Amino acid sequence: MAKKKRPVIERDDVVVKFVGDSGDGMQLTGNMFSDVAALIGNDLATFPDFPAEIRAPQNTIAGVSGFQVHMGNSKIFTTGDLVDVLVAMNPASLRANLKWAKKGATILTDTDAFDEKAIEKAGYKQDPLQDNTLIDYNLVKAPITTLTKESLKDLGVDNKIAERSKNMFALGILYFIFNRDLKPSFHYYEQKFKKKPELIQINKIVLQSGYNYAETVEAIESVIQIAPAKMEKGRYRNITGNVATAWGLLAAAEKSGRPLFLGSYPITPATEILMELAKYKSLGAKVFQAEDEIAGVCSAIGASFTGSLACTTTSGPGLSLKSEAIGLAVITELPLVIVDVQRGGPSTGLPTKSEQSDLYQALFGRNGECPVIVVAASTAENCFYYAYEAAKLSLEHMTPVILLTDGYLGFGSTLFRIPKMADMPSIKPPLAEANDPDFKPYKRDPETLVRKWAIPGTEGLRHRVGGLEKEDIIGTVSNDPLNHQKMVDYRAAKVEKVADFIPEQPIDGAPEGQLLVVSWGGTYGAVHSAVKRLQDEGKSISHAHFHHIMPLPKNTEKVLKGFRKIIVCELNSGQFVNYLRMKFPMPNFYQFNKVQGLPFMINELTDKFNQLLEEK
Amino acid sequence: MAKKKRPVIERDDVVVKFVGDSGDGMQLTGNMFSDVAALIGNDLATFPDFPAEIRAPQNTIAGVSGFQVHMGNSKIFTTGDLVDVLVAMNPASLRANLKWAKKGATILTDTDAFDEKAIEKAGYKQDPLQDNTLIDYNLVKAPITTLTKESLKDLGVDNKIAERSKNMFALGILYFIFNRDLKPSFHYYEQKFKKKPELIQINKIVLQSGYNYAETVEAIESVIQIAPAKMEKGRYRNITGNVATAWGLLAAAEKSGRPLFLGSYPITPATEILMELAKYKSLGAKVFQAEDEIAGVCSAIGASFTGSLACTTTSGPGLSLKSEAIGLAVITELPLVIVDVQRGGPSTGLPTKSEQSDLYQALFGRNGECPVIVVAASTAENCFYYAYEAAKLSLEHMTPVILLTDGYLGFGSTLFRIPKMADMPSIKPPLAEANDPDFKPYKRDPETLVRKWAIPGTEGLRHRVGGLEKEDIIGTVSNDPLNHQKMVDYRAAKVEKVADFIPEQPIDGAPEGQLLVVSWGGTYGAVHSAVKRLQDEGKSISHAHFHHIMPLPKNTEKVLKGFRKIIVCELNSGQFVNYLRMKFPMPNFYQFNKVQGLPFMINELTDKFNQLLEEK
Amino acid sequence: MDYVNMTVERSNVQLSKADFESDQMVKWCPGCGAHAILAAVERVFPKIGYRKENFCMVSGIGCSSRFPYYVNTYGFHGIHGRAAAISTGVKIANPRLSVWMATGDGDSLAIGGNHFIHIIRRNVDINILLFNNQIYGLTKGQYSPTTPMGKITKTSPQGTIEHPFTVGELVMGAQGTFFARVPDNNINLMTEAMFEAARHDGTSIIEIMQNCIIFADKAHNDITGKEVKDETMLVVKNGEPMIFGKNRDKGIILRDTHLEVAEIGKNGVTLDDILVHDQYNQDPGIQLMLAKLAPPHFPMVFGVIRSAMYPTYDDLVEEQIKYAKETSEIRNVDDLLNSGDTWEI
Amino acid sequence: MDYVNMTVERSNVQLSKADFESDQMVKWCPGCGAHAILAAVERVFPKIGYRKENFCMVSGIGCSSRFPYYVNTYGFHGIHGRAAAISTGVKIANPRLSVWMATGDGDSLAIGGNHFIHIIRRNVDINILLFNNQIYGLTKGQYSPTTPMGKITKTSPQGTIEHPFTVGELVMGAQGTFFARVPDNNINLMTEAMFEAARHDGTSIIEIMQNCIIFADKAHNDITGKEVKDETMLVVKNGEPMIFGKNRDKGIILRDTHLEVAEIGKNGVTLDDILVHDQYNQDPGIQLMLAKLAPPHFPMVFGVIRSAMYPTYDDLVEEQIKYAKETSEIRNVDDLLNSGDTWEI
Ligand SMILES: Cc1ncc(C[n+]2csc(CCOP(=O)(O)OP(=O)(O)O)c2C)c(N)n1
Ligand SMILES: Cc1ncc(C[n+]2csc(CCOP(=O)(O)OP(=O)(O)O)c2C)c(N)n1
Ligand code: SF4
Ligand code: SF4
Ligand SMILES: [Mg+2]
Ligand SMILES: [Mg+2]
Repeated sequence: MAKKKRPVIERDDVVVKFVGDSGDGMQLTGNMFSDVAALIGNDLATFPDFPAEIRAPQNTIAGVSGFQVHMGNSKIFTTGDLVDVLVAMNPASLRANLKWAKKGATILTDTDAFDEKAIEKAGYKQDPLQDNTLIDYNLVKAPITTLTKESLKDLGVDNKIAERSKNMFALGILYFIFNRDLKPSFHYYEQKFKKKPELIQINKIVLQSGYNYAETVEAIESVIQIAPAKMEKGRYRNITGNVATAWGLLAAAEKSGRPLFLGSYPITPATEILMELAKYKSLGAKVFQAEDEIAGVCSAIGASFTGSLACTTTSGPGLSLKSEAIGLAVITELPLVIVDVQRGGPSTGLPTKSEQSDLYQALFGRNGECPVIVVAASTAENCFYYAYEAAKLSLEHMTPVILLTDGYLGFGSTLFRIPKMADMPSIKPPLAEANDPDFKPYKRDPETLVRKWAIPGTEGLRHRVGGLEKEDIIGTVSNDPLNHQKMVDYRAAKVEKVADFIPEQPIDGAPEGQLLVVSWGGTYGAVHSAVKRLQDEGKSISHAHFHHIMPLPKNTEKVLKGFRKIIVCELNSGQFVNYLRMKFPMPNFYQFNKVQGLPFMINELTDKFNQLLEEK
Repeated sequence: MAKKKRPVIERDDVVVKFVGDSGDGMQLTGNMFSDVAALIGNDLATFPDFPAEIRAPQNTIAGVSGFQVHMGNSKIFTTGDLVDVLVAMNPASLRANLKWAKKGATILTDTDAFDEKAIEKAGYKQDPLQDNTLIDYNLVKAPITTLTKESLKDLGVDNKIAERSKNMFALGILYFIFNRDLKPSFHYYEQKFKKKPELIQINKIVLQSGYNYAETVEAIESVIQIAPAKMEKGRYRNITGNVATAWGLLAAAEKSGRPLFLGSYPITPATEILMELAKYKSLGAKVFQAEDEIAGVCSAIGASFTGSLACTTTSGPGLSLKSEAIGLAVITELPLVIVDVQRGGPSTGLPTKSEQSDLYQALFGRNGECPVIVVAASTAENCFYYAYEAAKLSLEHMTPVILLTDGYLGFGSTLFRIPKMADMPSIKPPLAEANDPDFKPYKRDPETLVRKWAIPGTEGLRHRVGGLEKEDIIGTVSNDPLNHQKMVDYRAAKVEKVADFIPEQPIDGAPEGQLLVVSWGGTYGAVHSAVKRLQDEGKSISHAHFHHIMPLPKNTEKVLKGFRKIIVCELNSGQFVNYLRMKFPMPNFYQFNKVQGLPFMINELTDKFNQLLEEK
Repeated sequence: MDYVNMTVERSNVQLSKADFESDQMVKWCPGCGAHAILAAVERVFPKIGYRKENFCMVSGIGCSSRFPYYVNTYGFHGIHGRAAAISTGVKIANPRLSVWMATGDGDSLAIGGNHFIHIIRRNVDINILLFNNQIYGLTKGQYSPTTPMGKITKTSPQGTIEHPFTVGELVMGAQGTFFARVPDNNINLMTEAMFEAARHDGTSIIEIMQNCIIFADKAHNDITGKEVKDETMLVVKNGEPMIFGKNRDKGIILRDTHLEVAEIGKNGVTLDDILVHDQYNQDPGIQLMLAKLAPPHFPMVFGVIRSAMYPTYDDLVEEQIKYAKETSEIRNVDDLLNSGDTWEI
Repeated sequence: MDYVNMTVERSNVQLSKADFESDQMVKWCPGCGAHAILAAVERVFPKIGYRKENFCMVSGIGCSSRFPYYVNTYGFHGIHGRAAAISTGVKIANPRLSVWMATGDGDSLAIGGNHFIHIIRRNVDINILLFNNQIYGLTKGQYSPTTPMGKITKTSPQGTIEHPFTVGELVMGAQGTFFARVPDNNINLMTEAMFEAARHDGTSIIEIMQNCIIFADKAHNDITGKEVKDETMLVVKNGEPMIFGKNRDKGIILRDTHLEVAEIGKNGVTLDDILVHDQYNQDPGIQLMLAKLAPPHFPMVFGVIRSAMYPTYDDLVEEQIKYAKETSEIRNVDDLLNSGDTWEI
């Protein structure tokens, strides 16, 4: 086949998904592909789609591993509903992902992987490359394994190693399709394989061969170009929500002058925060991998008593286990940041899938009257800022804060404009001063109702705290009825008062109208995109996305009152909407819920919104 | 002083409280006193008022132990707001309890205990028996210790033992005041001290001496008579809520044919249920004192899988710890009864005090979408019936049930009309039959959505369940998005469907009117009494007391809609009212809350109700 | 075959491997040591002789804890760390079941440590297969309470600073009555230990040195690897001298207060000097020392190290119930309701 | 006084008992053994020589756990069972504090069992006063994991059917480095053990045989009672032979693989045959056997039974941080944010 110059098609945004067997290196391929997109200035969001098993049997549906990239020439809000380009390395991955491909999507397959056994294992009756299965798509069939091996023949590389680089061959084809420069990837190989120079050569050759091969493929009728996005000037990086969360905590520790302590127990999808923080002992972070979640939170409480910015990270089942201890932090009025990277429940549920079903637990899941601050991040990138905010509120208001993120945010990545620490807001914990003659453990700042933090080792402040009800001001144990009422009220008022220190709730769109769409947490991108689409169509629709959940921003009621209907969209059965119903007795709440371990699709949202806009 | 015949005053109801040092035997005295009242046919309710410490230092306020009895000639609903007769064995107990005495109440004190040291320890500046402290009361000053010793002089009993029976001397005085027969107490001594006959004699003499002495006391100007209450015919006993709960579970086990398993860890105020059940191995109850709360609930889940009526009993902090495991029972759809005897929170809080602040936790305190049935008992006696009901619902609907009681119900006692087991409603768990060829672990009864219970050891039903999301019908592990949605919806619908099997919500009073008072759980007596009082005054007020909380009775909305205003009264900061607000978007909910570790007083309720009735 | 625990109902027919094979796809990584453990269980269950409906398999969470799905018995896949508590409930509720627990070093020694030591202390008659791969597999490679000190893992980039448990020591410190250690690469040793565990009336711990090929590959290789194992593994058998080595010329002797390796034939040491293994010894002293032995100075001991008779919790529950039923006047709930002080109105 | 752990800041002035007395009313029952333990602590703290602000007392829940209120130090009254986890956080956060934990047999061995074995395994430098009264005191008399089998309590009306832990065995099974056992009726033994615990760098467990006068009165009397104690208590001292008895004529010897009581002067036994106590022995073999001894055939062993050197978790944390600070290029969060792949737009 002859090489020919292809027409270049400009696209605003494109969704690409790499899928294959667990061992096929799809995560790496996807990451390299998105790094290059980022480098040329596209905005992007990515999401890995792990199998629930570590290595499920080869060529099975259960063993499919995927990586999705959404890139564009303007701000990217989601990882994309449907896929424009699907790279499917074997029949199982094709079968599991075809439903996500747009009509007419380009599908690149490794024909070598479509042998009888693999086709059968995937559950196909016959070879989908031969029958009508893919008739609606632009199919690129390439014998990728064979070609990879061939490209390395001269080097005398053994077949196994050659086979393992077939993902780079596929990546080369994609680079051709997207008109990408190969140099950044060459540079990457040089960095990564410093100690194994033979691998640098192998990967370079394979990548280049894929690229060259693509030039000869007729099915590739055009190449796609995506212009750089207009982004705020600055230094950028790609970041996942879990890493951003970890870094936000480190930033808050530095800013507040309080050493970071993390007490955690691994749990999907929160483990990466623990693993990330374990790397930064050079920043003084003390990271304690506890024997269980209870020890994780209790060690953090001990460290908080001792003056640290104390944190614990977990997911739903772990938050359940920590609930008793969080009550202890509430009554001892100590700072504590609890990060819950939500996953599918109940119980062990769907550990590798994402949902928003821990909100009830975060708000209400403790014995007694036990209020805490609850905030939620909404993008991978702003996990950094909300982790920072959670720490700031906790330290300054001397009370536990639960930060809700979720598996999508945690594993997904977006671009992150790197802030300067000097520009981050100050954090001023209310430390008691040595030998302060007026120090009383439960004396409160009248404005914030916050008590002072007297750190062990400080002269002249020896005192005792604990889980029994405290006597107002002096902090000794008290069984007095009116004192109990007072302390219960103080603890609630202290949290409510946080509303004086957080921003008002913004509205995206007009402050009054037919329909207000309400969302919170990790659904921001999809809901925003759906609302935008209808706003562009001139519909009377606005969007309020909540980051502060307990307390709610002060103007919340005003925001809600501006609309004839309010629809609250959540990836649960209606937890935030019920919470709003508690607070605001309004008859016009509607809800849109999905509990499938999947994010919202923009279309299902716009359908619902249109329906509400049309109904009386 | 000469003996004289006293006028007999008929009273409808009287509240008596015995208070003294921890070692003074006030619990026993109170119990004996109330048993006699019960025997002559008074209705009654009792409540012990333990110190938080086992034996706080003698003569301190912290060490005061009390026992309150409310008895009357008609149905008794509370243990009484204020006290008619206070027996105070030392200065500290007087000081701690005087605020509960009605103006004009009779106060009996042991003057021997009012020495300088004890007076000072109690925090009095001077002897309250000598100054004006007790001017508003009918004070009966008796040198009880001295008289007790004297009465035993002839027997040559040593002083220590003599001193220890001074409570019986006081009881003798009370028997005189209340015109009681001494025989039942003599009989009691004979039973109790079978093995120590000398104690029978001692106690009899002291009791009689007290009685005789009272005849000579001028301050006792009259004796009180309370006519027997008109109660339904039947056999009666006195029962505490904790014992009633334990027995209700035993009854449900017998009726359902499922052996009882209890996995529990001691915690105040729930421990008595565990201790009580540990006694009935003869009924086949298997009682496992676990190493912690988590092992308690998890062992119960194991036993439930194995075919037992499995239960776990705890209080707030323990419920927190059990929350993860309760989710496991939800997703495995196994019966499990969780009893939460609520106490003061948050955290360790006020462990010996009662409140209703675990409702949120019961409803919402688990990760994921995790609905359970929630019911609440409202009197010591009906703890039996609601424990039975909880077990019945759990067994028949194959889902966990949380039964909420509280410290007041648990420790308090009321009379209990003994039912016949033959009259108790049937309990029919949905057992799978051996070798049923159609058995599928998650196949549901279309009417109830309940799956079958296939018990290990049964031929032909081997299957596996667990905490990962289940595939509809077959019950294998499934990550399928739509299946997850379906199962989440099934679990919710199954619990909602329970509403078809529970009684409608009754209204006490007219079904329409100005004010509906709503309450739930252990506040029944006080709220009922307050409403009754206003109803008797002709006010437009009704009362709906909820026992079924999740799901709510089907007619709940209708009940609420009949009134201009609704006030929800709770011993927390407003958990049930917020739950109702979630369910019913009505603007006319008011709330009355108290978080003091104390029950409602009838007066504070009527004040509030009157205010609402008067306001526009 | 010979005596097995008589509480459990026996099968009338001879069962085979096929009776215990489940229809679920086995989802462990290719090459994972867990596959061999499954094979051993499928081989030993039919031999034990119980009714197949009376086997109950319980687990927590982890790679190892997926085990119940792969065996066709009654099975319960619990939550992380709680398998021992769940098993305890199963066994107390129905002592006629043969309860097997599959668990990992994280599941039973990290989050589940408390239930683990308490089930052992109570001596509930459960057979525990502890897959010790020295790593958290399912969560992808964090160190566990058995990871050797200094090891670099995903949560210990500078090497762990935690002193690991030795499972056998912990078991005996918790008053354990049965402890065996086996490698995942020797199906005969595994099945023998499992069979003995089934026979043992009480909590039986079988520590299986399992390879996690993905996150801690070859963690046990220095001990159980083909090339070294003759010198690094001492397989004990009851009543036999503790001999090892390629030429079976090394043995364990007790000198003063501690164990030593001696070469038979050197320094006057004869076979008679070598300690003879007594797994039934009530006193755990020597067994504990054996459980602790490890290279470089000693071989690691495999096989059934301890198997002492002691009453089981579940038997005692039944005894107390039996006694209560024989002696109590309260025989049904009507009796109970009418017991003590009551009166007629 | 002599060497104490150097991590903790020392006091410039000589402190006294008064420096540690709190103003709170002590609310234990009159006659409770806890009072004596408080007296011992108030006596030993000033002697240890640390700044008074650097003492931190942590507890769980139980009668014993009210301890922090009664000592004037920084104090934290935690939740039931979690004192060890809280203490771990305190010590890691600030290793210059001297952290003391007051706990009960229920608090640390029932609900807190997991944190207990893990703090020991990690060897976090905490001093643990374990009030072993063989009962749940605060909840009024249920059996605990140390209640002797057969004992009738509020939850065991027919007698317990649970085999109790022996604290020393559990400690050593969990790789413990320090274990002492003392009676509550001997303040000198208590203060000596506490002082040694303070000196020991690592987790120090002091099991105090404490009397609960209300719910388990005289539980230890058969061993620590005045009338019997000469024959039933063996107080070990490092470097000294293990002798006991009214006439100090009995001692412990090792015969074959187990310990025995021998009478000096009988059957040719001389003082030289008696085992000499070595608390610093790394190998816990003999120490473990000692911890297990109990009447009727043996005395129970008191004093510091084990005190072995081993790196502490908290020291290793500091070392890794120090090393990382010296070697890493990431010295502040700006460095971190700009590390790795970044680009300018
Ligand atoms: C309450 C809770 N905490 C944490 C987890 C996450 N988790 C699942 S398995 C596991 C550890 C697995 O290690 P191990 O028990 O050794 O099993 P392996 O996978 O190595 O067989 C963890 C931390 C969880 N599922 N639940
Ligand atoms: C989570 C939780 N579970 C249970 C309790 C109840 N509780 C308080 S102390 C205690 C046991 C006390 O026993 P121990 O630790 O031996 O202390 P002691 O009172 O004997 O000193 C229990 C079960 C609690 N406070 N919190
Ligand atoms: S991750 Fe390790 S333990 Fe888990 S299945 Fe794979 S090889 Fe086995
Ligand atoms: S109950 Fe027992 S342990 Fe508690 S204070 Fe009283 S005597 Fe001491
Ligand atoms: Mg493992
Ligand atoms: Mg105790």
